[in-house]
Amino acid sequence: MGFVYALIAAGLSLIFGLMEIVNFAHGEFLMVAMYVAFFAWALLKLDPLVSLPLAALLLGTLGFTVYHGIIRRVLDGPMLAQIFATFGLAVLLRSAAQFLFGVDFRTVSQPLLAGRVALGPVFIGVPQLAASVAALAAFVGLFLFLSRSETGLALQATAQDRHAAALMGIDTQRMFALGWAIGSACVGVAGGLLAMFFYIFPDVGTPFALLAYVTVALGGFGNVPATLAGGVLVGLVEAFGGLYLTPALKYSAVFALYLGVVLWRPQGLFGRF
Amino acid sequence: MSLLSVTGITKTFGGVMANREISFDVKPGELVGVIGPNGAGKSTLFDLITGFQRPDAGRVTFDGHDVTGWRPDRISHLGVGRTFQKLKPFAGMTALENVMVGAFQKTSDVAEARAAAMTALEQVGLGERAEAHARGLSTGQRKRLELARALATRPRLLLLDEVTGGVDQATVPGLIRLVRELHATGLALIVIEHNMRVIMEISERVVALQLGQVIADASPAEIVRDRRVIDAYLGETWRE
Amino acid sequence: MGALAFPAVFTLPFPRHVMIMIFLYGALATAWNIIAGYCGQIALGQAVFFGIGAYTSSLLYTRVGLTPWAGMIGGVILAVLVSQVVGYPVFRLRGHYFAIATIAVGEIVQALIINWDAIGGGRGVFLPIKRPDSFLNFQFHTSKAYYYYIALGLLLLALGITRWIEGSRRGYYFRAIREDQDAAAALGVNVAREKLRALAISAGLTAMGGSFWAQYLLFIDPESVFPLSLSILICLVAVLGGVGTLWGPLLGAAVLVPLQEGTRVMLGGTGKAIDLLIYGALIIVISVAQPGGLMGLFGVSRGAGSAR
Amino acid sequence: MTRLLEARGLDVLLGDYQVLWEARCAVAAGEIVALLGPNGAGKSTLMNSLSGLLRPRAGDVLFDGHAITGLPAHRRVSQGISHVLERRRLFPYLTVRQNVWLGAYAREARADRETQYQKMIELFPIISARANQLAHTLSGGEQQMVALARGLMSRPRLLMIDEPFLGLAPLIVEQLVEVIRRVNQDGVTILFIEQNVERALSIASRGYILESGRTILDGPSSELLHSAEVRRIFLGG
Amino acid sequence: MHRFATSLLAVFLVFAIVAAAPSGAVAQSKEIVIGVLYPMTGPTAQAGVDNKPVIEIGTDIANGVTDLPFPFYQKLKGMPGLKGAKIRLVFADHQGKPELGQAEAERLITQEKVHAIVGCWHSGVTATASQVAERHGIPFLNPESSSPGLHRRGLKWFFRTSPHDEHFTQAMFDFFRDFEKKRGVKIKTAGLTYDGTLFGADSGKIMKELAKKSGVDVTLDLQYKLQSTSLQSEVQRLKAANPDVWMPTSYQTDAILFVRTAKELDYNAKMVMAQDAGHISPDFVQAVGRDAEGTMSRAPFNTDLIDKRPVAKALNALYTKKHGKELYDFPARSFTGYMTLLDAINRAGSTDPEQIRQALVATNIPGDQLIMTWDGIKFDENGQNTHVKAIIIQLQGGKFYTVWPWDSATRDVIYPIPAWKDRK
Repeated sequence: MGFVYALIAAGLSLIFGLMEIVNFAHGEFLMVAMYVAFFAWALLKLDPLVSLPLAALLLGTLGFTVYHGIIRRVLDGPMLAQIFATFGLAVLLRSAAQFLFGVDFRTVSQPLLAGRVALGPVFIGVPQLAASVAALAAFVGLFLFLSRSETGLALQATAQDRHAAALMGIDTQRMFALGWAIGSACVGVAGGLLAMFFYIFPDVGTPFALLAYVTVALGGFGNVPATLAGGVLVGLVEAFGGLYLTPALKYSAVFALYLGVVLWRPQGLFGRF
Repeated sequence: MSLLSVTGITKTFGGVMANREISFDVKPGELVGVIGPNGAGKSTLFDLITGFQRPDAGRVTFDGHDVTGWRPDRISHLGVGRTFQKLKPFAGMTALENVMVGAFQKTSDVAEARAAAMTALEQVGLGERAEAHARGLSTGQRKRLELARALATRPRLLLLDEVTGGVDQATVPGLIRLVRELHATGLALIVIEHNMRVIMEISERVVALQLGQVIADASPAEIVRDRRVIDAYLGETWRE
Repeated sequence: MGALAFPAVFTLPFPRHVMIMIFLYGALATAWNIIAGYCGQIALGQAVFFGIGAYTSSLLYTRVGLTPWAGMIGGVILAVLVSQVVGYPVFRLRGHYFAIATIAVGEIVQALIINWDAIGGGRGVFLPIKRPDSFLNFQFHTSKAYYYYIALGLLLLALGITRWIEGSRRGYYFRAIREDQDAAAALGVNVAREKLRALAISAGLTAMGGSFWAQYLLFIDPESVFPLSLSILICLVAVLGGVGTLWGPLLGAAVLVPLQEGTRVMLGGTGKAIDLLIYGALIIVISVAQPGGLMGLFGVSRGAGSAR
Repeated sequence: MTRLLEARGLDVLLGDYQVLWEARCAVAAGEIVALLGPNGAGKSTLMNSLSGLLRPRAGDVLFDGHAITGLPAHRRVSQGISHVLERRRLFPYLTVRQNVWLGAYAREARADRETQYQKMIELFPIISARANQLAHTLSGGEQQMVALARGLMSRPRLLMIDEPFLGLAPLIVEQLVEVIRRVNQDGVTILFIEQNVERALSIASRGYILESGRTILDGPSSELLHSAEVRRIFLGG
Repeated sequence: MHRFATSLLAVFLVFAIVAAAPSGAVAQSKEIVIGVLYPMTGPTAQAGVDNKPVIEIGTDIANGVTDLPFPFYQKLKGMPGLKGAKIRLVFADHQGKPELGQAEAERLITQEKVHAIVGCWHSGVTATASQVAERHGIPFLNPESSSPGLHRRGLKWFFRTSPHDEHFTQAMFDFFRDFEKKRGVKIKTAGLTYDGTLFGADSGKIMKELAKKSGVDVTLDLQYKLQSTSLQSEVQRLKAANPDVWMPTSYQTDAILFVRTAKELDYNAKMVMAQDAGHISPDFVQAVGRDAEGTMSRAPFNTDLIDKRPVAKALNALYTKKHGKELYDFPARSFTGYMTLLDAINRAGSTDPEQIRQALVATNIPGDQLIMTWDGIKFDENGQNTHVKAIIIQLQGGKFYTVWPWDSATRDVIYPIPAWKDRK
C-alpha cells in the first residue's frame, strides 16, 4: 500500500512544492478517479488497469480546471482562504458525486488481475502487488518526467525559484496550471489502481487524503522523491502497527510517527527549508 | 568595564563561515558603528548577540551575564534592543500598537504602555502617525517605527541594523539626529550602516567586517584611512 | 438586546435550536479565533478539547454524580492541562507542519478514546434523563430557553474574554506573535509561553462548549465529539466570518449555521445531497470573493493576510 | 549610438511600499553600464522592473524602441533580455547542467542550444567539470559562473547582472570581470549592479547612481570616479 | 460597528422568521403527520434512501392508494379508526450525526407538528432523537437500531420492534450449539473483529460476554478503525489465530474490504458469523457476494423468505416496482416498525400522543401477518418487542438463504467454507 499512498501524496506534494497550497480536496480527487475507473469498467468493460490513462487524463483536466477556476483567484490571498476554498471544493465534489452517482458502494468485480502470490510466509494479493508495481512505475515515470523532460525541468525550476524561472522564459502561470494537472493525474492513476480492489463511494477519499497529508509532510513538503520514502514508511507502519498493536491504533501509530519525525526534524525527513 | 563583550564567536551556515572568531567590546554609553560590504556577516553578528542564532563557538556577555545561547526575549529583558535589516513591522497593527508591544516589557498596564509608546513615537518623530496601520507607512517611517518599538523596551544597548538603508534622502539627517539624541541620553548603540557618511558622522568607534572577519576596529578618522577598508569599499584609487 | 428577547418572540424550539447552535459554534469559533486569529497558530485539533470537556463532565456526572457545572470546570482544567502538554512540543513547528501535527494529535486522541473501554470506548456515554428540570442537573426538558441562555452566556463569555484579551497586554503580545515571531521575541515577548497561554484559553472555552453539548444532547460518543470534521468546521466558521476580529467568528456562525440548517431542512430529505452541493459552492464563492472573511463587507478588516 | 534599453519615470511599489520614484536609466547597444548606490537605494528593484519581475505603477520601459512595460518576464526573455539575479539564484536541487540547459528554455533559443552550451563550457570550464552536481553544493564563485552561463544561454542582447561579485574572493572576482568583458566583446550589452564604486567603474563605461529610490547622478565612469558627490554618498565627509 | 450589529440582528431576524414558518400546511385534524428520520446523505445514506420507498408504500396502503391483501393491512386501509384521515409524511435527514438527529426530531415535533416519529437507523442518532421525543411526549418508533442500551434508558415513549444485538448474538450462539449437535463439529474458538463505533463496540462487548457464557474461547479480539484504508494486518492476524469461527461486525465499507483482503491473503475461515449490517447489505452482496461464499449472519429477515411468506412476496412486488431493488433486511424492518405504528394510531382512533402511546403499549400483532419470521409484536415495559426471533442466513452462490432455525431454513449450512483454492 505504501507505494499507492506515495503516489496519492506525490500529487499533493507537487502542487505544494509549486505554490505552497495544500489541496484539501485531494481525497475527493481520488474519489472522482475511482468513479472514473468504475464507470469505465461498468459501461465500457475496461479493466481499471486499462482505463488508467483515461483516469489520469480526466483528473488532469479536472486539476487544470480547478486551478484556473478557483486556485488562481485565491493564490495571493491568505493561507486560510486557500484552505477554505479547497475545503469547499471537497464538499462540492463529494456531494456532486452523491447527486450523480448515488450512495451505493460500487466495486469492480472480477478485475483482470486476481489471486495472490506467496512471499515466504506472507501472501500478497495480486491486485495489490500490481497496484504497488504500477504505482511505483507511475512514480518512476513522474520522476523521470520531472528530471528529464524539458517541461519537467521547468516545473522543478518554477518550484525551486519562481522568479528565476520566469527569467528563463518559463511561463510560471502555465507551470502552476500544469502542476495541478499533473498532480491530479497522479491521483487519477492512484484512484484507478485502488479501484481494482477497493470499494467506491462518495466519501471514500477522506481517510486516504488524511494519510496523504501525513505522507507529504513526513517526507518534507515539496520534495517529490521524498514523498516516496514517506509513503513507504506510512505503509510499513500501518501494516506493522496493525500486526503488533491493536489494529484500532494503527493509524495512531502513523500519526505518532509523523509527530515524532517533525519534532525531531521540523521540516520533515527530507524537507528543504 | 564593558557593557557587551563578544569573544571569538563563530557561526557557520552550510559550510559558509558567516562569522569567524569575532571579538569586540562595547562600553556603556558608547556608539559603535559596524561596516562591511554585503555578505560580510554584519546581520549574523546581530543575530548572535541577540539570541536569534546560537554561535558554534565563542561567548557573548552582557552586563556580566553570559547570555550565549539565551532566548531572544530573555536577552531583551536584560536590556538589549534591536531592529532588523529586513523590516519586521507588525503589519496589521497600528504604529502605536506596534510600539506598545515593546512598552509592555516594563508595564502591564495598558494606559501606561500607551503613554510610554506615544512618548517613544514622538521621540522618533512618528507621533502624528500613531493611529496609522504599520503596513501603510513608508520605509523611512517603518524604520523609525522599529526604532521606537525597541526604545520602548528601555534598553541599555540598542542594535540598529541599517538605520538609513532604503530611506528617503530627505529623512536621513533626521534619523542621524535621532541616533545622536539617543546616544546623548547615555544609551549604548551598535549601528550597522552602509551609508559611510552617516557612520563616520555618528560613530565613536567603527568595527569593519569583511567575509565574516573583523578587519579593523578603530576611530572613524582612522577607518577612512584604513587601507583594507578602502579596498573593500571603493577600490584602490581612493586611498589617500 | 434582541438576543435576550429572542426566546420570548420565538417560542418554537427549532429556531431556538438554531440560535443555540449559532451561539455554540460562535463560541467555539471565537475560542479558536484566540489561538488562530489573534495568535496566528492555525490549530486544527480543537475537537480534542471539545471532547475532553464533553467526556469529563459526563463521566463525572454519571459515575460520581457530580453536577455537570462542576464537571464543566473539571473539563476546563483537564483541557488546559492537555493543551499545555501537547502544545509545548507542537508549537515548535510552523506553517503546514504545525497544522498537520494538530490534526495528527486529534486523530490519535480520538483513537485512544475509542479504545478506552473503561470510559465506554466506542459506545460512548448515555446521560440519564432526569426529571423535573433542574439547574443542578443541567437538564431542561420543558423549555429550550434555558439552554438558549446558557449557550448565550457561553458565547458572551468567549466574546468577553476575547474583548479583554484585545484590550490587555496579552492581546498585544498575541497579535505581535501572529505578525512576526522574531520581532516579538526581540521586544522581550516569550513567544513559546504566550502561544501556550493562547492555547490554554482557547482550550478551556472549547471544553466548556463540549460540556454544554453533552448536556444538551445527553449522548456522546467519540465519533461525535472528537472528530476532525468538528475541528475543521470550527475553523470554517471563523474564517468565513473573518479571523482576528472580535465579531467575525460570531458572524460566521450566524451565516453558516442557518445556511446549513436551512439547506438541510429544505432540501435534505431528498437523499441527493443538493444541500451540501450548494453549501460547498457557496464556500468556494466566498473564499474567492471575500478572502478576508465576511467582516470585510462591513469595512472591518484585520490582517488575515498576515496570518500566514 | 542607439538606445537598446531605456527606462523613464519609473514609480515602483513593493507591496504597499514605494521603493522607486521616477527612476530612470538607459543603455546603448554594446555598452557596459553600472548601477551604483548604497544598500536599499533601489538598484535591484530597478533591475527587476526592467526584466519584468515587477510592474511599475508609472513610467515606461522601452527595449529596442518598443514599449515592453506591461510584458511579463518570460516574454521579455524571448525579446533578448536576460537577468541574473542577486545571489545567483540557481535552482538548488537541479544539476549544473540542468540549470544551464534551462537558460535556453525560450523557444527562440532552443535551436542553438547545443552550440551555445558548448560555448558556455568554453567560457566556464567549471560547467563541464561539475555538470552533474546539484547546484546548491557549489561554492559561491562557481555558482556565479553557472548563473552567468545560464543567463547567456538564451543568447541575450542585453545581460543584466545583479551584484555579480557579492561575497566572492578577489581572485574569482578578477576571473569574472574577465568573462564579463569577453561577453561584452562578443556583442552582448551589459548592465550590472555593484557596490564597490571603483571596481564597478573600472569595468563599466558609464554609471548610474541611485540613492533612496531616485536616480541622482549619471555619467561616464571617468567623470564619476572623481566626483566629490560620489565620495559623499559612499564614504561621507 | 453599529452598522455591523444592526446587520447581524437583521440576519438573525430574517432567518428566525423563515425558520419559524412550518414548511407544510397547517396540520388539520383530518391529517396524521409522521416524521421519518433517516440518513439521506453521508456515508450510510443508503439505509435512508432504501427505506424511504417502503415507508411510502406503507403510507399508500393506509391511505388506500395501494392494496396489500392481508387482514392486518386491510384493517389499516383508509385508517378507519380515524375515519379516513390521510397520512402525510415528513422526511428529514440526519446524515448519521447525533446532533442533527436531535435537531431534526425537535423540528419535526414542534414545527411540522408530527404525531409520531420513525427512525433513525444509527443507534447513536436514535439515542438523541428519541430523547427529544421523550421530552415532548411524542411516540418514537424505532424499527431497526440494534444497540441494546437504547431501550434501557427508562423512556416512556420509545418503542423498538426489532431485535437488538443481545437477541441477535444469543441466536448466533444458540445456532452454534444446535449446529454442534447436528453435525458433530466443535466450535470452541472465536475471532472477533469490530469497528470503533457504537454499533461495533457494543457488538464486540456482547459477543465476548455471550462467548464466555457459552464456553467459546475468544482467541482474537480486534477492534479496528472505521473505514480503514487497508485491512491487511487484521486479516493476517485472523489467519494466524485461525479460530473455529470468525465473527465480524462491520459496516459495508470495511465488510467489502475484509472479504477482498481475505481472498488476497488466502485466509480460509471455516465459518464466518457476521453481525448483520455491512455483511448483508445489497452492496456487499453485489460487490463480493461470490467471494463471501459461506458467510453467515444473523438477521431479522431475509429475501429468500419472500417466497415462503405471502405477505413478504406481495410487498416485495410493490417495492421492486417502486424502487427497482429487491426487498431486504433494512426496508423490511423499517416497514414492520412503521406498520406497527400505523396500527397503533388506527387503534387509538386519535392523533393524541398519549392515546397512541397507550395503543402502542397494547400492541399485539400476530406473527403470520408480518413479513418477518417473528412470533409477533408485543412490547415489554421498556418498549422492546419481546416476540422477536432472529434467523441465521448464509451466502450461497451469491445469495443469502435462511439456514436456521431449522424449521425456517431454505438451505442447508455449508460447512466448512471451501478454501479459496478449491473454489471454481
